[in-house]
Amino acid sequence: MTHHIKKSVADIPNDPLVVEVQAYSNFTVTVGNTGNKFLTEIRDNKQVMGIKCPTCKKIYVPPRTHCPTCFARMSEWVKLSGKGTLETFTVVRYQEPYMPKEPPYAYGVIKLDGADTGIVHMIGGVDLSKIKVGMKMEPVFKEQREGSILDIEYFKPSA
Amino acid sequence: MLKKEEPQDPVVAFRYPRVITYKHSLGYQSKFAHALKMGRIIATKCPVDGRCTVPPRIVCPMHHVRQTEWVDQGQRGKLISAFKINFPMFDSRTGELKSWQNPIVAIELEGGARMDGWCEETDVEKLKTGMPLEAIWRPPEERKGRVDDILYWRPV
Amino acid sequence: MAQRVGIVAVAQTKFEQKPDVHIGELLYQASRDVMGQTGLEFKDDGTGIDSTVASGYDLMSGPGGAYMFLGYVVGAWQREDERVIEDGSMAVYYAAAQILSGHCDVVLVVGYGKETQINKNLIECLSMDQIYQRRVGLDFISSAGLQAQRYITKYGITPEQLAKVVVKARKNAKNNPFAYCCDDLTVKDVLRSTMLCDPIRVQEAKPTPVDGACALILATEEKTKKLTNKPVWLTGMFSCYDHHELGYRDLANCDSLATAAQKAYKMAGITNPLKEFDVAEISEHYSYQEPLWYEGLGLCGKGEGGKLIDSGKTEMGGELPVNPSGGVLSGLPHCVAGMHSVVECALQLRGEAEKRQVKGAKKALAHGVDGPAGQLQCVITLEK
Amino acid sequence: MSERIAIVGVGQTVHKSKRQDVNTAELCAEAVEAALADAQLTMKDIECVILGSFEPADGYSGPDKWIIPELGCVGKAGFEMQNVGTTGAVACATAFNMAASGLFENVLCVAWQKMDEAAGAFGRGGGGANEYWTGQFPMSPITNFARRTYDYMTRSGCTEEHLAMVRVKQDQCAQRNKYAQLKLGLTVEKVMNDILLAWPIRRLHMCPTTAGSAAIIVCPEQRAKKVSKKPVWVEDWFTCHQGGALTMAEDPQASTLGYACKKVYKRCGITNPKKEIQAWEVYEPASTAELRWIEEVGVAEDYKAWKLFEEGKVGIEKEIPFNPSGGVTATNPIGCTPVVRVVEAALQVRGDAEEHQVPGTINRALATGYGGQGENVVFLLKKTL
Repeated sequence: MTHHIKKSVADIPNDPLVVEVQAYSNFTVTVGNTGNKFLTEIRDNKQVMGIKCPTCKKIYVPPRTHCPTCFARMSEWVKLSGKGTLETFTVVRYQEPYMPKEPPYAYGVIKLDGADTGIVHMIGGVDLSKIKVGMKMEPVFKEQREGSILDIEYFKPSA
Repeated sequence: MLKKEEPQDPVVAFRYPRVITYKHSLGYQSKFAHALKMGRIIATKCPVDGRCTVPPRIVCPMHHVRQTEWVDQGQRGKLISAFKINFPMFDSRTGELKSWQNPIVAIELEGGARMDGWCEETDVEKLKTGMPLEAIWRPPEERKGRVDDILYWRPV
Repeated sequence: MAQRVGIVAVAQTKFEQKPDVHIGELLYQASRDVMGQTGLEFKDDGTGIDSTVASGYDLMSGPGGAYMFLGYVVGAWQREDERVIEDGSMAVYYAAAQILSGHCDVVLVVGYGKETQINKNLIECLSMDQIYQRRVGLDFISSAGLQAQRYITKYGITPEQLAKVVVKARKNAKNNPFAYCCDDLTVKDVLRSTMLCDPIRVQEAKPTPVDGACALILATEEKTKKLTNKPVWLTGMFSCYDHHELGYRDLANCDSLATAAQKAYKMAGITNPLKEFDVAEISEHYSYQEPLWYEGLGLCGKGEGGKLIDSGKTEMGGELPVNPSGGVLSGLPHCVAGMHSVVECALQLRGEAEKRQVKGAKKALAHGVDGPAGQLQCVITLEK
Repeated sequence: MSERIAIVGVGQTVHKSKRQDVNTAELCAEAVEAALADAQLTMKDIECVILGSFEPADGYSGPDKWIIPELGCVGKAGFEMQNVGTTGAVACATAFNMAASGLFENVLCVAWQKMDEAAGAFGRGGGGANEYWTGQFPMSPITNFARRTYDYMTRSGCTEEHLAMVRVKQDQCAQRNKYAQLKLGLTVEKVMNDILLAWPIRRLHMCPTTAGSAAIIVCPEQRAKKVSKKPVWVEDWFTCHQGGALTMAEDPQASTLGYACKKVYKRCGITNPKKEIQAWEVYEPASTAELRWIEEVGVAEDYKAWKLFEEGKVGIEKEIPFNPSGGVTATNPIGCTPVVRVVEAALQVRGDAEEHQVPGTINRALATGYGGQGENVVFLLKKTL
């Protein structure tokens, strides 16, 4: 291609640009049989379940299929009251698109009675400034439940 | 392969759409973007072997030397290969399935750099290796400094 | 360790917001710096750099991932080019393993971060499990908030003690020309700043966004001696995972850090870290992490982190200056932090830390962390 | 190498297009259970765990954080590796390095992909050299291999029928592999009449999307001899990446496989690979790639491999036992696929591949990982030291 005459590039600006690009993806998250049982019990029976390690004898909530420390397969389900003690909490005061509600709101680790672990969830039904570590907590279930951890709307201090 | 997803028991699985916004700093590539807005294609040139690269690269991959020289690549090129996509593909810019009528062509530009583009001619059978193509641009006001500012490559 | 791994050269860029610079330029700048210092290039005949290990989350650098530019920018075309998707300290750890295994003699380690192009919180949130913790919207900041609350409640750590951490970091950073945030912040200023995520205040969290890169070259003992007259040796290293579910652990303890530290110290023959180390660079993304990590690292007993801060032993001029560079609280990108710790330790041991130099430093402690509430910890010990 | 190392245990899940009974972490645990059982070790023995996953198809940024506890690995050392398609291969290489370093006695390497969860992960992969390209052209492995194959056909003069022959061979192999996903009973005619995706690539030519996981356990020499009756020795490996140096437009045949093979052959003193290597597990994302890969690994002359298929020389009991497992066109959990190659190569060396075992003694096997636009990782496994 002989007719191409090289043009000067001197007239092209050099100032730095920032371009915005959106990357979309769609995922379908499979919960698995263990998670399925846990979430179905919450959805259908408002029942919080723990799973027990046959070797460590620890009861985990939310459940896993294998014990995180000894890799034993767990299958023994234990019914829990859902009530527990607030081990720690935090109040979120910044906003992000992935948050389930408008800040400020609180998260807490609720150590469930009868289980060896706590569960992380939102705290509601209480003035944010009145949340105290050690409070007795209980779950508040949504009316319309779809089989998600968000079927528990939040944990509130027990009366 | 992408299949249309069947409705599922919401407990077994739930949908999780995700969008991430990137604000890419173009840095040394900015000149390339400005050139596209002006309806021009430019490439970085390796000082060792003179190879031109589009998209521009900060260093020559083979010789690992800084590429500071920019070379105009002209408006024409010759066709290297062409193929048509006959299936809808997930478009990560919109999150939806999209179909394309035009073939994708690889072009060797007059300045020597090679790049991808869409071809205006939709019949792949008519596209032959080595045939000359010219760039058809979007109107200046629609250009965004991206490679798709070049609408099509048209057989000359 | 059967043989020693040495640090031959280190480099870092200035850490700041750089919207006008392409991420590849940052990498090129840092890697070119160490390659220039040593005169090494990538070679396939064993006379140059054999391999590169990078660290960084792929989703941080763009939808296509960092592979799009990383390899060729540092010069690793058709060479070993691997990436650790963790904090930079783990990349150093792996690079050292590559050398110890005999597979490579000279390895280029690079870490890069470009937080200005992404919502860092969102990417970090994507590390949380999808089924429970991410669904309730938990991310690294709120995880840290939960950990901080638990820690200060259990051990009675005071807000003033935590504020002192920030003041120290910013003050130290004034001596570091590469640092992003350096000022004369006071304890009062910190305590007056707005609450981000109780009990963490805005000033107590890592400044973000910030961009930058660092690089280092590791080599076998023999090659290190040939390549530099100021070798720094990696004497011990270990990484360790903790539980992911925050409720599965006692957040006031950092068991994984304690394990990592014990194993690394054992390799290095360290028994009393507070006495034996001359300088430490640890990754505290939030102020509470510094005293908590002190405890995990065995610099003090459980619950005594606050007291150690009060004692001033970890200030410049103290028994064990921690973070003379200013550390993460002075602003370091995600995934670069731990590698930066190693780089700074190396500079200290080489006596090249200029105004932030700890005099006569012979042994140093570097630490990196990744995951929610310090789930994955890495400890690296260094010696002159 | 300061320590010679061996694979003492391998495990993989039965690969399927969909797994609704497990989540990603549980899927990994299945492979780990299998590998531990194979090695006759327990999780207590494992000191270090290396993970690998192709994150864009995972919905995570650092899925290791969530997956590690499911593997019972809390309190153990480790980290996660990633390098697009070669992720699993890099994870293997990392595990090999960790074991050979003398730092650990028992290293576990786990990789996975649960692609039934990630619609459209491919829309983004293999885009090109920077953000200008990504998303602006629908580049995917399908389009990349359409281009590669088109170029191959032009250069070699082979026809679509030859491409179909390759696919049929792979299917014949896969039918004998109980872990493989696609077992279709294909004929050349069936392949040639399949849906055209991008000429000359038909749907059957492309790798499927798979939910699967694989794990290997690596030990240094002394330990390997103690715990295993049939250790598979890792002779050498080379992770040969090109880091986006070339786009497909610039070189449709861009590949580092030939270069990587030459390098490891030289280091291991291999002069006649066809004779000295008895089993091959080479990562071909599209069946048509196998033609070029056979040439690049040094078994056939450049652009002549299609003749071998015409003459029926490739197959489990044939002269060239290429991909006896059925390969990637039968099973492709992306990030995990290279680990499956290593697992299959190790099974061949041990003589434990059952139905799809290559006859005779397998002294040496070669496995590879492929990713991006021509990045390759090569592993050589050996029966004896």
